Amino acid sequence: MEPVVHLRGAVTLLGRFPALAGIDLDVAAGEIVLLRGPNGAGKTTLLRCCAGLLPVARGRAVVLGHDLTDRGEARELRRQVGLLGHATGLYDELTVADNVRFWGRAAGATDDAVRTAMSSCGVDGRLADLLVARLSAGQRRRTALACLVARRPRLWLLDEPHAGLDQGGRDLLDELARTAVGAGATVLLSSHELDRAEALADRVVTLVGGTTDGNPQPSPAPTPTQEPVLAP
Amino acid sequence: MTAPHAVGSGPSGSTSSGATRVLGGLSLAGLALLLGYALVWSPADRTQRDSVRLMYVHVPSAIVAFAACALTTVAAAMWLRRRTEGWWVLGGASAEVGLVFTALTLVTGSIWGRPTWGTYWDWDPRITSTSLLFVMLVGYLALRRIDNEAGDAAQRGTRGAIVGLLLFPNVVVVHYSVDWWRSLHQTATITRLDPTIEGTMLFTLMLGIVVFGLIFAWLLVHRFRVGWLEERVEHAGLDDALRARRAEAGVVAGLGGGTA
Amino acid sequence: MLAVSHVGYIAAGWGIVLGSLALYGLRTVRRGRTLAQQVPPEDRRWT
Amino acid sequence: MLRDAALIAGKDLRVELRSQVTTQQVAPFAVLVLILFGVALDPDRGILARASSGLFWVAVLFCALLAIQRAFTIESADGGRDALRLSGLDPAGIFLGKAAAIALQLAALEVVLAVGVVIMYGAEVTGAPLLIATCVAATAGLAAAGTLYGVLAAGLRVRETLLPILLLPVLAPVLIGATKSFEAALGGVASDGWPWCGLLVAFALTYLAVGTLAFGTLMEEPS
Repeated sequence: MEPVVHLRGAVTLLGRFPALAGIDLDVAAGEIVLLRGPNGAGKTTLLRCCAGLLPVARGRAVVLGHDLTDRGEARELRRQVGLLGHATGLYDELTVADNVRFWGRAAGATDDAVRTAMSSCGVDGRLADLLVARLSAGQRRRTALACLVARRPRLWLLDEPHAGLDQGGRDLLDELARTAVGAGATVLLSSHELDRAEALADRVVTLVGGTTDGNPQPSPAPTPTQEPVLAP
Repeated sequence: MTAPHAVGSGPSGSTSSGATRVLGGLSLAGLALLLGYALVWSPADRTQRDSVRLMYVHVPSAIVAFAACALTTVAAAMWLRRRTEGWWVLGGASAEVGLVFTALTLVTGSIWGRPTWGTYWDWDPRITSTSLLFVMLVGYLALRRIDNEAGDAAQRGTRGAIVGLLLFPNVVVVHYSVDWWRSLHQTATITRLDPTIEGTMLFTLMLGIVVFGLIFAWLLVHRFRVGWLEERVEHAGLDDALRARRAEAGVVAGLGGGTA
Repeated sequence: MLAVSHVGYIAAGWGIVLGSLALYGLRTVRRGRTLAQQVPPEDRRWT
Repeated sequence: MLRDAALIAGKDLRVELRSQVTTQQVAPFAVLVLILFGVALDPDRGILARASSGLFWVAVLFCALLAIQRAFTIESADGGRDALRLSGLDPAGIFLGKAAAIALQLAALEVVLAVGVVIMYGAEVTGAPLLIATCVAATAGLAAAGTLYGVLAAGLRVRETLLPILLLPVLAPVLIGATKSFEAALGGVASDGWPWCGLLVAFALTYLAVGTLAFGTLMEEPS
């Protein structure tokens, strides 16, 4: 079984700047892996890269069986991942319910799945009819999380997911991530809340200067820790 | 007019080669011949008198400008198909040289129009569509400048290429719609040329087209090589940037595993 | 060439065209020389 | 593809319903342009009535630029472009949906402008079917070409200035065709206008096809 994320010497350019200057990384199905490193180490770029949003200029990069050096395959990959980044991708002029319904339906979710996602993230009820522009930062993050949950991605990419959330929100996020892994998903996250994130993660990978050189080198033929159960 | 002293190859390198020197020499010789025919040996027109001598510079410029535009579209299509750097560079080179010739077409047309029509500008289909072509080329080159910031050829997207691809079809559509528009409107059509031009005048015009074609080719080759060199300079930057980036991690420079 | 009409227009038209082409050609060649110095000779396939 | 187009168009129109930018800002701007033309061109000498077709379409063109900018501003706020790329929506569907939403807003603006031209410029309608057909074809062309060039410029720092220079020369045939067709429908002979209407239809179909094919690669551009 192929690993979910398989990178060897991956280089990604932002303009002319090599934000990733050689990444070796393997993530097996069902794992929760934490990316750690100073600001500017390339954590956000690596997550965006795994989402298929940035092309890989050099090296090998396969995510969920899709070759990231091939532009056409990246589009196929993107349907199957969920990315929670600094930007939420929400429309300010629409309500919470409108937003979750739009992004959920775009990924083929039923109205039931959308409702379930909203209630599991605590943005149902009175909050659902509020315009996103009126939300607090924490409510906004929860709405974005609900959009992600409604999509039911096979690979969760969480960029600083704990930032901007209150205690309850952070607990909720950890619980949702564990539930998703239980259903066969894989989670790759970066966080500044190291204690909390290390408790959540199975494994920690350190990024410095756009490389993973400080980490033990992954074995040439990695074996997955657990057989993946594909989400429906 | 290609300044022979500039066509030599110095020890430090330039964009000239044997082929461009031959091309430059032919252009200069042809230009001297053209000047003789256009300004001295060809007769004055009966109605336009000597102002017809402007035709031998205006019409060839226009033909070269439209050919450059067509070449840009071809280069864009090939870039979309093959994604090889050469086609990318060619699109920019022909658009930039084409822009120069389009500007010259407009200027000479305007200068010619004054003695012929009594006005510097007329809403003639050719002038209208040429001026729109000018704006389209400017827009295309502006977009390419933005695309160039995106890094080397592999990173570059299709934005510029799609505008380039639509360039020539747009010019054709604009030209015909303007043509149609004016033909329904104009009551007294002023013909620029006598319907048939013959003898020395026709020969001079043909010579003008050939000579301008040679000048265009000479400029295009040099401009292409400038673009090619620009790509090389940028490409050399990537390896340095990678080394600098990896040095942040405190590892020994070089791809393919450090020996720290 | 004794009784030529429109001399000003003809001179302006030809002068502008030849002058601009010469300037543009010169500028392109100069750019090429500056860039060629920054690139190893094997990248200049034409020499 | 059509399901995705409907989803996108529905979302864009819902955003418009809630924000009211077209009704409260673009439509007043359109009327303002008509008033400014009236002030600039002497209203007493009948220039306005004679030039009403051209002025109408120039006003529509300006409004179309605003509507296209607006349609892509919605998407560029807060990482919307990345979200769209991750959404799994068919790019051709996104193109058709956004073009449809722009077309509907433009159609509403054209109604306002048409009433304005008839009342303020004294234009006289002699060929209503031609008038409507021209509006439909020209609007489809404007929306299709506008969406294609809009996504080219979207997300760039210089988009406000780059979009007009890229788009307006391309739209010249629409301006010419629609103006000639309107001249025939407003006080002219209607049969003179139908060939122009055909040109508009051909333009719209061409750009719908190009956009449907090219939008996917254009969405991939880094912004």
